[in-house]
Amino acid sequence: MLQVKGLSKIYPGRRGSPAVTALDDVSFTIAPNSAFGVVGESGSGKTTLTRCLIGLEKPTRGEMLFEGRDIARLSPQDMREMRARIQIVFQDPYASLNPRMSAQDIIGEPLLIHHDRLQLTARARTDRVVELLERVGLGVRHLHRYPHEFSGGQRQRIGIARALAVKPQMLILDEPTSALDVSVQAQILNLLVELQDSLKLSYLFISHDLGVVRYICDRALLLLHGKMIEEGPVDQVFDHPQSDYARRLIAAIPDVDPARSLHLTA
Amino acid sequence: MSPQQSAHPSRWQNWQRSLYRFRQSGLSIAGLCIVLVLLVIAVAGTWIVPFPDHITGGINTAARFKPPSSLNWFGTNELGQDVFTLVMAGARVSLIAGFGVVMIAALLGGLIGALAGYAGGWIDDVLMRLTDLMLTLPSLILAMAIAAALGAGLDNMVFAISMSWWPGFARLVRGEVIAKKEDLFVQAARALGASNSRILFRHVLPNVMSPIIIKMSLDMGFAILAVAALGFIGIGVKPPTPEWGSLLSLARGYLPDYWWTAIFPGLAIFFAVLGFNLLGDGLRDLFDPKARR
Amino acid sequence: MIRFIIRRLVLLVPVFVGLTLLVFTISHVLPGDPVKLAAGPQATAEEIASLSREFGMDRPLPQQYWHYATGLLQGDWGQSVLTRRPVAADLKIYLPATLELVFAAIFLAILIGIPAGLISAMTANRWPDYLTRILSLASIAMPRFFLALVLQLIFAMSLAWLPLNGRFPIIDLPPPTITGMLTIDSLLAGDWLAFTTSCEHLLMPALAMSLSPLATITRMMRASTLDVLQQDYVLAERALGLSQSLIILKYVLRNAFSSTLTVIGLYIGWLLSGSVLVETVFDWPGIGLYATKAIVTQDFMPVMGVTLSIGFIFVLVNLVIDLLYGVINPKVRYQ
Amino acid sequence: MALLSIENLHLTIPSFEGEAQILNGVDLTLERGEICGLVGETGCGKSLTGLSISKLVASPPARYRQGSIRFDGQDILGLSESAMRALRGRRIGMIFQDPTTNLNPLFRIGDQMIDVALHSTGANRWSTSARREARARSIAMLERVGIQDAHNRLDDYPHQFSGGMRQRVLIAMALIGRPDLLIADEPTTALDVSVQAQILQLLFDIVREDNIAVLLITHNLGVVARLCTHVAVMYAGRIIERGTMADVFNRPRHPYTKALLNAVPTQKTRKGTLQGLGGSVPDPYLPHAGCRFAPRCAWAEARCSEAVPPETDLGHGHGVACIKAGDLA
Repeated sequence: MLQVKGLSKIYPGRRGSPAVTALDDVSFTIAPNSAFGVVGESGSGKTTLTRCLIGLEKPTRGEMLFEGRDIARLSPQDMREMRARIQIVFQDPYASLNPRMSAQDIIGEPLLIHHDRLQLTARARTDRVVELLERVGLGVRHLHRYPHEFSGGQRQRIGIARALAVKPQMLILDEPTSALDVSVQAQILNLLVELQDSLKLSYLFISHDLGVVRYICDRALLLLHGKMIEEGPVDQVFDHPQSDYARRLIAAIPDVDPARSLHLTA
Repeated sequence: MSPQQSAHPSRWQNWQRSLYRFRQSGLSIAGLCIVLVLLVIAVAGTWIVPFPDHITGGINTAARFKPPSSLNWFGTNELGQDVFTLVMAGARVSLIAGFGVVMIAALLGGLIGALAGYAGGWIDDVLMRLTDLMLTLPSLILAMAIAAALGAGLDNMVFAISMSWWPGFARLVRGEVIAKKEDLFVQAARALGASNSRILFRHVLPNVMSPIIIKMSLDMGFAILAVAALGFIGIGVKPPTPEWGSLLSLARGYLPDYWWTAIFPGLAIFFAVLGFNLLGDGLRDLFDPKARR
Repeated sequence: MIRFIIRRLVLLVPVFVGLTLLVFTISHVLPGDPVKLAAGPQATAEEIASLSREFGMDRPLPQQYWHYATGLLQGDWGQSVLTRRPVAADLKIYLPATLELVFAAIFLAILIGIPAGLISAMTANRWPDYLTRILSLASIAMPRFFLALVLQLIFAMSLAWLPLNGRFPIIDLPPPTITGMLTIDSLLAGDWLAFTTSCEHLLMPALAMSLSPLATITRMMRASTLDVLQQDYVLAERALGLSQSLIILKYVLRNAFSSTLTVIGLYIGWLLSGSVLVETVFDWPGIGLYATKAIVTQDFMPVMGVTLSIGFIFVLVNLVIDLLYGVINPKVRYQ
Repeated sequence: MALLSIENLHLTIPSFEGEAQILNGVDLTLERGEICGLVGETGCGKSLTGLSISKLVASPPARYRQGSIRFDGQDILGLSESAMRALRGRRIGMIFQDPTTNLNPLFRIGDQMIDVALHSTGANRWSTSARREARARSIAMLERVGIQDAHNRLDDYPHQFSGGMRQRVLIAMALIGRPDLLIADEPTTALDVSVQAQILQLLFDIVREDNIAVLLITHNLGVVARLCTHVAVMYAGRIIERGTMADVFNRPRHPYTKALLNAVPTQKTRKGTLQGLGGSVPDPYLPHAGCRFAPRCAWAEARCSEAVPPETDLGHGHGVACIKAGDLA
């Protein structure tokens, strides 16, 4: 589905400050209908990776082959068509929805943008939006509500519905649940798992929470300052990490296991 | 329940809460009333005024310098004209001029600001350097120079003032557009493949409208002040059309004994500007409740 | 820090050049022919031609600009077509008068505006806050020239506490001019009588000019204080037990003032350009009157001189404000 | 007598929509040396409970309807502002979530620390000897929380510190007055995982060395498991389960605690086995009879909605506010 080879991104230093290497020779492949996790702390380059994949930024080196075609070297027209095939769901549910648009407009917008390909009538678009709302666990009564009338979890569902509108093959999920409460996060994670099976989607799941990545993904990649530290199946990466950074990071994760309390281990 | 029915409660409820906040502040209501009264006078001025002929230059020298009385509420001036009539007629000139300045400045400044803010890069630098230069120039002297060169007259004055007024809007719109441009929902739209124009007009500008509207209502007051200032220095509207600034300037010579010829045009300017300021303040709270504690 | 200042000074050069270019183009683009006006209605074509040659009006615009710009550097700000007096000399007389007025007005506005804004924010939604808010809204709406008239009417004409107009009574002996600002010169000369008389003359015009900036500074100070009071660090400071007065006077004041600073810079430009309004009411011999006389006769050399001088002062003042901002806000300093 | 004891605390805050019932009868006790995790999701009132202890909730408009907060025998709610200030910083320290906004950007770290140090000993602000002593104490405290080259760093500005470093400075400020109680509201939420682990370790060391009490307010169950000795689970303004961390995490009795623990994907949770929790937090503006969790509870019965379930003690401090607590193995 997606092959990334030797991807690097170097930001030129401005006015004397040194150049910053955000991504350094990152390579991985995502098989169709599979979930691939990218784990890293702030400043590890995971956001840069996302921006390159959806064409908001041009990489300095390397290729991103989506079904054989390199995203970085697409013509604007092809890029638009590619954008319908890869969609993104952002972390912050409050900022990723236009406050002045109703749920119907938000979810319906991609159908409008890609109207030239989809040729849907207004009636068909509304039906599609209602269908999407129900698929993400909301309903027709939410059609005309505005973002400020929804909870964090509901907004994230709208974000997912918007991403599914043009029937993409791949979803990039940029820390979709880290801004949510535990119980709401569980609902969204289950929704994502169910959607992956029913719609045969492949996921690129970005998060700093190893528990969540382990729950959703089949394979995972660990980033530190733009370099790939670990890569492989989830169990192998988390249970038998090679580098000591990975070991320290995994040990630092506060797992809900009373046995690992500082009071016992100190 | 069909989708349309469910639309009304949410949108109406949203407006109901904002109106509650607007009503809550007495000042904004006062501002709204003053502005409405002004509009009525400006539109229906010539019909409801006691001495309509005075507006077009008619004089009544016998009744010179009469103090305020039941006949002449604001007394009469050196030509025996009823000051109340002139002040009422002056409202139309000031409102039209003020509105003209704000509209031209908002459109011109808004366009330049949006372009600079959205395009960024060298376009932003060039446009903003020009705007900053215009801002450093003394606006009133610039307006005076342009108005004097083009000759007296309402349209020249409006053009002159708006030439030095648009940079304010340009800077506001640029700042807002730059702030909104980085918002996540704008990036989301871009990731969806939305075109630049769609992003600008469907996502960025609607979320930038409220500060622009607030500035327009505040600036209406200040534009009226600028028009009156030009009139006061004698570069304003050609007589005999009555204009508050020139009325005040003429009346200066007859102080202190015929004080009413000066006080009432001055108060008219004051209340007009106050009305728009209060309205602008009220709108700011309406749109951005966090602003006022 | 010094590198920061030098870089900003170097950046000023293009701004000054830009200013001269902008002012030159505007004044030449405008219709109207000062030479014909100056030569008088009966003047023959020949006299007008000789006059325009004398002032170099006949040469192509770029040449005129070059002549004007190089002249500026040597202190030759051109000549008034009407009075033939060098603009530079006039400016030396009239500019300090306006500057004295403007700085007095800003001084008053800051002196009263900052504490008023702070108090009204501290007593939010109680009577002092409402009173200040209404007063400040009213003072912003008050036209300066109308206020000047009203002050004159009350304090000069009926109560006669203060002189009606003018800058210094002709009969008294003015102090030796050093800065051109009477109040400062009389202080420097230690002439107490001259100082009091010049202050008496300065009070009303300065008050008339300062009301609007005073009100805006109060509102800005109130809004930024309220905003600072909501910041997390204020709650953290209270949680650490620091006293309310210490928090307000030390920690909140500096943050609130730093955001009000930029408004003060903008207002100096606004005052400089609007000084003519108050000057006409009090016959205050400043650049406002000088510019208006020149504008009416379309004598654009003095107009350019006044506009440029105001522009330069505005740019310099804002530079000082930026440097002050750098002093208060360390992050800016290290950029 | 407990260092801190909150009994039946009710707090309401009026707003446009009406009177929001934020706290509906909070009971909590804390001893020295204990680290109590106050856990709950957004909107359950845990932060306001913390702020109330230090009397930082502006009332008006907020109003404490019932209940009391006693710190070392003193009734906090009755204290005057100046008496309260004598406690803050000296007896009760407090740190907050976002280190980037909790330090005044325009002042050096030293400015604030010395002011706090002077306040904590009540020394005269203007005497140079007091200031020098306060500066020395500040440097010692900064070194203790792990900031190297402290005497130089004292003159640096907040933007010259990393997120983790800034949180250490805030901890140093909170502890310089040698308080007996430290209230930490989401202290590690804004930090990266590796930095979070260091801060948790720091808090653990300090509690052990100074034997102070810590009230850790968080929504992260992992952090509670790692650091806390006791835990109190809060839902809709009330503590519905409390006890030692081991008891509550190994043998949760309240349905909400069970749901929370099951909702966290751990290293061992397999795909699809995660049980979400339906519904949403009750609206604080609506009056409510009986157990507020009933509408979302899988084991709810009719009697659950009749009366507010009292807290029953299941043995050595493990209290549960649920009438079916006994039989929910």
